[in-house]
Amino acid sequence: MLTPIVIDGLSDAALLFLVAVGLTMVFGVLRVVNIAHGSFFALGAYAAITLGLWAGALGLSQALSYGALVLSALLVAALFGPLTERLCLRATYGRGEIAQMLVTFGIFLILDDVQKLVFGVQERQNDAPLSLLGVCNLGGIVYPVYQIALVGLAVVVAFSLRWFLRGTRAGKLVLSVVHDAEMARFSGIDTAKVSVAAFTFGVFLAALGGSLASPITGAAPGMSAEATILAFAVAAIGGLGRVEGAGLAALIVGLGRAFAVYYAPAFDRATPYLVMFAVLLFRPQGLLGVVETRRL
Amino acid sequence: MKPILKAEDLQVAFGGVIAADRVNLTVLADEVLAIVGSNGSGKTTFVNVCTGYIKPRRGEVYFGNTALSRLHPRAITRLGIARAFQIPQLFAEHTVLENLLLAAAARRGFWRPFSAISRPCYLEEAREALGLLGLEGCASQRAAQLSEGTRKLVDIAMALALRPRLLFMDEPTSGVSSDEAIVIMEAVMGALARAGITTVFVEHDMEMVRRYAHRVAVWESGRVVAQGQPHGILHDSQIRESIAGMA
Amino acid sequence: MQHYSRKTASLAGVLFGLVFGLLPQAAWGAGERPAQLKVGVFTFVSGPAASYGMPAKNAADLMFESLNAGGGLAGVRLEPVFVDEAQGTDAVVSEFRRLVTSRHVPVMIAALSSANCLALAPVAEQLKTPMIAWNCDTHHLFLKKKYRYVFRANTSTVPEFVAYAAYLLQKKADVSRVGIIDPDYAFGHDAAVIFSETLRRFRPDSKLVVELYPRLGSPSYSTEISRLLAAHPAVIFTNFWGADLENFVRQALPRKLFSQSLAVIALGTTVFEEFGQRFPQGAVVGVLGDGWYHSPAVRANPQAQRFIKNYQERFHQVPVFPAFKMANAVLVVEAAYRRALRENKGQWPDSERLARALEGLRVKTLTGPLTLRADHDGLTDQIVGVSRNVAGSPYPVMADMVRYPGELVTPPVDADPIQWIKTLPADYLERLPKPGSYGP
Amino acid sequence: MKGPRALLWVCLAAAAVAVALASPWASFILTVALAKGLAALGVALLLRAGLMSLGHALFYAAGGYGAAYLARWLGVTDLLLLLGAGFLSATVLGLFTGAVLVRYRAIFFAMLNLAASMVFFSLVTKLYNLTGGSDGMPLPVPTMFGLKPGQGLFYLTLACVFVCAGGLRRYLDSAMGQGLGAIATNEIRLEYLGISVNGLLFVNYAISAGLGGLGGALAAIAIGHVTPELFFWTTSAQLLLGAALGGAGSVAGPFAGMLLLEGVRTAASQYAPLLWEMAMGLCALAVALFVPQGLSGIVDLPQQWKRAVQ
Repeated sequence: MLTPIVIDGLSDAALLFLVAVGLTMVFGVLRVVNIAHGSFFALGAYAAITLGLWAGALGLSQALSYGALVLSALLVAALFGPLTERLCLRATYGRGEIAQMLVTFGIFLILDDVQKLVFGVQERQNDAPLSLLGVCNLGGIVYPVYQIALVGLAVVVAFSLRWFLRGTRAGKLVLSVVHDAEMARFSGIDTAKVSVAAFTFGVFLAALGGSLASPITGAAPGMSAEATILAFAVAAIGGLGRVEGAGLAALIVGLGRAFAVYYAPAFDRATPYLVMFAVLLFRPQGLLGVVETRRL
Repeated sequence: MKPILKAEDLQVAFGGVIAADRVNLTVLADEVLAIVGSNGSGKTTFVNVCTGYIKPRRGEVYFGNTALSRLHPRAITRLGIARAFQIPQLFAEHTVLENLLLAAAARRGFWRPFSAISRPCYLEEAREALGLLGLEGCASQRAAQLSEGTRKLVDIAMALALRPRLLFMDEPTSGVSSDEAIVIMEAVMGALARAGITTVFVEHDMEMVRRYAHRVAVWESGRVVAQGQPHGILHDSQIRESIAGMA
Repeated sequence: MQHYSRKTASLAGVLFGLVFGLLPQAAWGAGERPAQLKVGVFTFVSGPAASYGMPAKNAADLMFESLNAGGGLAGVRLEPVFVDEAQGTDAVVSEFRRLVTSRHVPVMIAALSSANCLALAPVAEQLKTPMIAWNCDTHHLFLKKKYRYVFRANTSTVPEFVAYAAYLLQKKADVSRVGIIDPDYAFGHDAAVIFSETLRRFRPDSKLVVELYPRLGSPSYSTEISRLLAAHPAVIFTNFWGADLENFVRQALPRKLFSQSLAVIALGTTVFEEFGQRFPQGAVVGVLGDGWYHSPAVRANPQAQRFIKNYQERFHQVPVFPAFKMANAVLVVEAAYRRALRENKGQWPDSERLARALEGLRVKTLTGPLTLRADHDGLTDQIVGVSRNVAGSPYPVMADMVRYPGELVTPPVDADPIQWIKTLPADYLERLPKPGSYGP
Repeated sequence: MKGPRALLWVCLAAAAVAVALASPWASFILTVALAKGLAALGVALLLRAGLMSLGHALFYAAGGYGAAYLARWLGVTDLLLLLGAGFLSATVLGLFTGAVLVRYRAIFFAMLNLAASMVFFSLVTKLYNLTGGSDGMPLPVPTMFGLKPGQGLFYLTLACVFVCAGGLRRYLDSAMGQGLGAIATNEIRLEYLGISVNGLLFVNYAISAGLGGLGGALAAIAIGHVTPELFFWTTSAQLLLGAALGGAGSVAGPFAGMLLLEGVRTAASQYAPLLWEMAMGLCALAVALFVPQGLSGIVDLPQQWKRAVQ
């Protein structure tokens, strides 16, 4: 019984991580609490499905639908990232969380209707990526290979993000802005450019999460609200702004939910929030968050 | 003179850094004690421990017979110990008068949901505290708009409005031009003397120490290495050397 | 303090503006024949439930157009006024009130969600405005409360899910080990009780080995599917719908869940088109009523055929059963007006007369007969069958169909439904028509 | 300056009454909007202290459910008793959650409130037999001393608004009220004035929970039905939006904000029924970007523009 629980927990964790990682990155870099995060997640899913279906309709190789997953995330990021940051978010910097929440909530509401107008209200799906890889048998239970591969993909995303932030010049630039925007400005870094780039990258991560999840989850109205709230829970548990934290939190929530489904189904739904409540009570900064103390 | 505050065997460490190492120090009633020492020697830490911002690892601070180390800053404040800060801590969006009104209300009965803060008795006290430091002119200015020197004065005025028995001031003149510093200190020390408030102040400027302190305690690496009259202490060459790096 | 009063003044301006902007725009001349008949139509056009609400909205558009093309109601044009149920219960109630009092809408087709039906029914009663529930099927609606103005143009959860259980029992399927996975709300919980109680009435050995209620709108059912696979039930019952159903089926298909167990996918017909021939074969499916677009009754009905043709042409989809439920509800409104006009010698009915005309109304709908019973609940037949791919069709059809007459699967007026199930006569199953007896 | 302000409030009340008399639906929507305004006023109270609650739907919903349970268990239909039940259940809940949550600040406060409300949302949806699940629970048509009040609910709501707004106005002028703003700018100084910041927040949290409960109960009685949706985070976001739209600067702000929101939603569902979300979103964006102080900041705009031109 333990094997399927762990496997299900891991694959759930992979999805949760992909939902949350963009949110936590954007908060870490821009200190922006992005309620519209779920909208970008959903747009990524819609775009991936639409592109995949087009590829299918054009008679292109089905394997191309894997490429469509990444391409669609790039498209969504290129289309919405700079636009949102320049037009809406920039005006809120330094005006506190309340203005940010208002702006991002506004964007969330608008994008919800945009989605409806563009993609309609019927669920959309393209499970070519899911079925192409076939299935495997683990511990007597059949799983789609894609679902297992997603765990690997999540790990890859986590480590490439870590490598990007710590190992590349661009990443270090971003981190220096996180660390001390004032200082960065003095040392000649164009923080405005970094902000656009970082937010666009965050949108890319959100959309990538949606597109990678889409073969399993499909895309349907209501998806953005769900994604936003889960992303918040996972990011808060791990420590807002901490990529590794999001990974750890996704693992805990994913495994917790899997165990709940087996042993306490009444609580599976409340699991992320109960974990969040419990963690924040004892570590308000989240599992891997850092406390900022004030000097007198 | 009677002791009013007594620190016994205080020990504070942040990670591996010792910020207070077996500190024993007594503050006497009605005196003005200056704390001097180089940067990082533990002066502010001492103030922080005495006012409850930091809990000591070992040792105790007594205010009269009350042990302070387990108390919150607010409880210590209510015992009659007030504090002014190195970086002025004001309510930036309130006017100067409103800042002082809050201090006056805090002393006289804060928890009255339906009695206006601008009651005459609070107003009178707030104005009085402003008057002590010559701040009447900026009463209706927002705290955020004040110059650094005035902010320092308002910060001290708020501490004064609490009518404490003991006042800690952490570098009252840092960040202020030396001309301004003299004016500030003259006003503050005069007011304190008139009100009869025991004062402990952390100071870098030896001139200020020489002028206003009754007694000096010299800090080095978390220890009190010397204490006594300003004249004797400030002329000791060894001590001058040890605090030379600070000014 | 000066600025406070200036602020208050400006706020007062805003308030005044808002308040007068919201004032009713026209006076109401009651009694005489109106220039047009407005009909409030409550459905989901956004949010997750829109996948059901939108086909219904489309259907309503078509039905009103065709009614108007045929001269309207005794020369009066009909005009639908749509309300999005996704705005939340308070807004839905508010819109209902606004439509009645400010826009003089005399009759409502409301609502899709059970929560909204339950919330709107007392409002309809208070405003004395006839309300025709078109999709909500909670059997609690008429269980304890008696309404004068509230009617339901479709059936409740009880006949709907008794039918699936009866179908399994008649087919002598192995129901010893049953697994249930339903959405986590009243519809799912009620269906689970009704389905399993009916099985147990005739097969006391039938055991529930796993019972799962994942939250509405779950993106992934992986863990639940693993649990179902591990529990090896002989029958898996689900009344998922919309995106949840698509997700569940898509995620369960490659994992062979439906080849391991016999699946009862109650609302499966709604996703036939999405899945095409990949839809699990031999799964028990149905339409929660008789709204199957390919049933013999529908094929024999030229009006229904026109409706389907128009629907497919305009929306490039087949009309799933929520579309039929809405279309039939529009027909109920039409029939009620015609009856009221007839019984009042052509005088335009007020809401009271309209409500009386709805009492005991019998309507020949697009999909079969519908009766509004004494408790105002709708009585229609239940069509159940199994999914089967046939040559020449891109998606499965319902095979082995049965059409259970409404009065056989519906508890009598005022009966406690669970008690009624528990005391069904021993020969009940024999009295029902047999699977495969309906249609080709 | 007391005179003109009081006069304005009286005018407002007169306008509201006139509208309610003109159209029964207007009295309904005004009732709901003002009830939500009460809850938004609670949210705005915490906004003053710089705290943003993303979970105040918890108390709004608790007020509604409290009233619904009183009706369901004891068959009570009296309006004042139902209101009392809603107010009390939310306040008690506020005392418990507040005791824990006032230790947190900034985004953590927002998140924990969110978590608390979402736990309740999950449980209320899940415990079908106890709560009616997602179908919710009905509330009876209320009576007042045995009589059917009809429009009475609207007047009662209006009375609640005036009592609460007036009380809060006075409260905000007190040391405790001024202390709220002080929390936003400098907690440490407040502690060094001998004031327990968490104690002060706790009191305000309880007040804001009570206001939420009162608003929730009034709205629930007007609507006649409660559903778990009330607990969902989008309800919280709406209350927050209303408070921020109105601006936390004056007690009338949240009411104006909520009226505006309801107005926009109503207008949108009349003229563009498929795009009401977008209308509300644009509204939020416009206010956040162009009127940072909310509606109560509109009066300052011409001055700001003048300054900008110069």
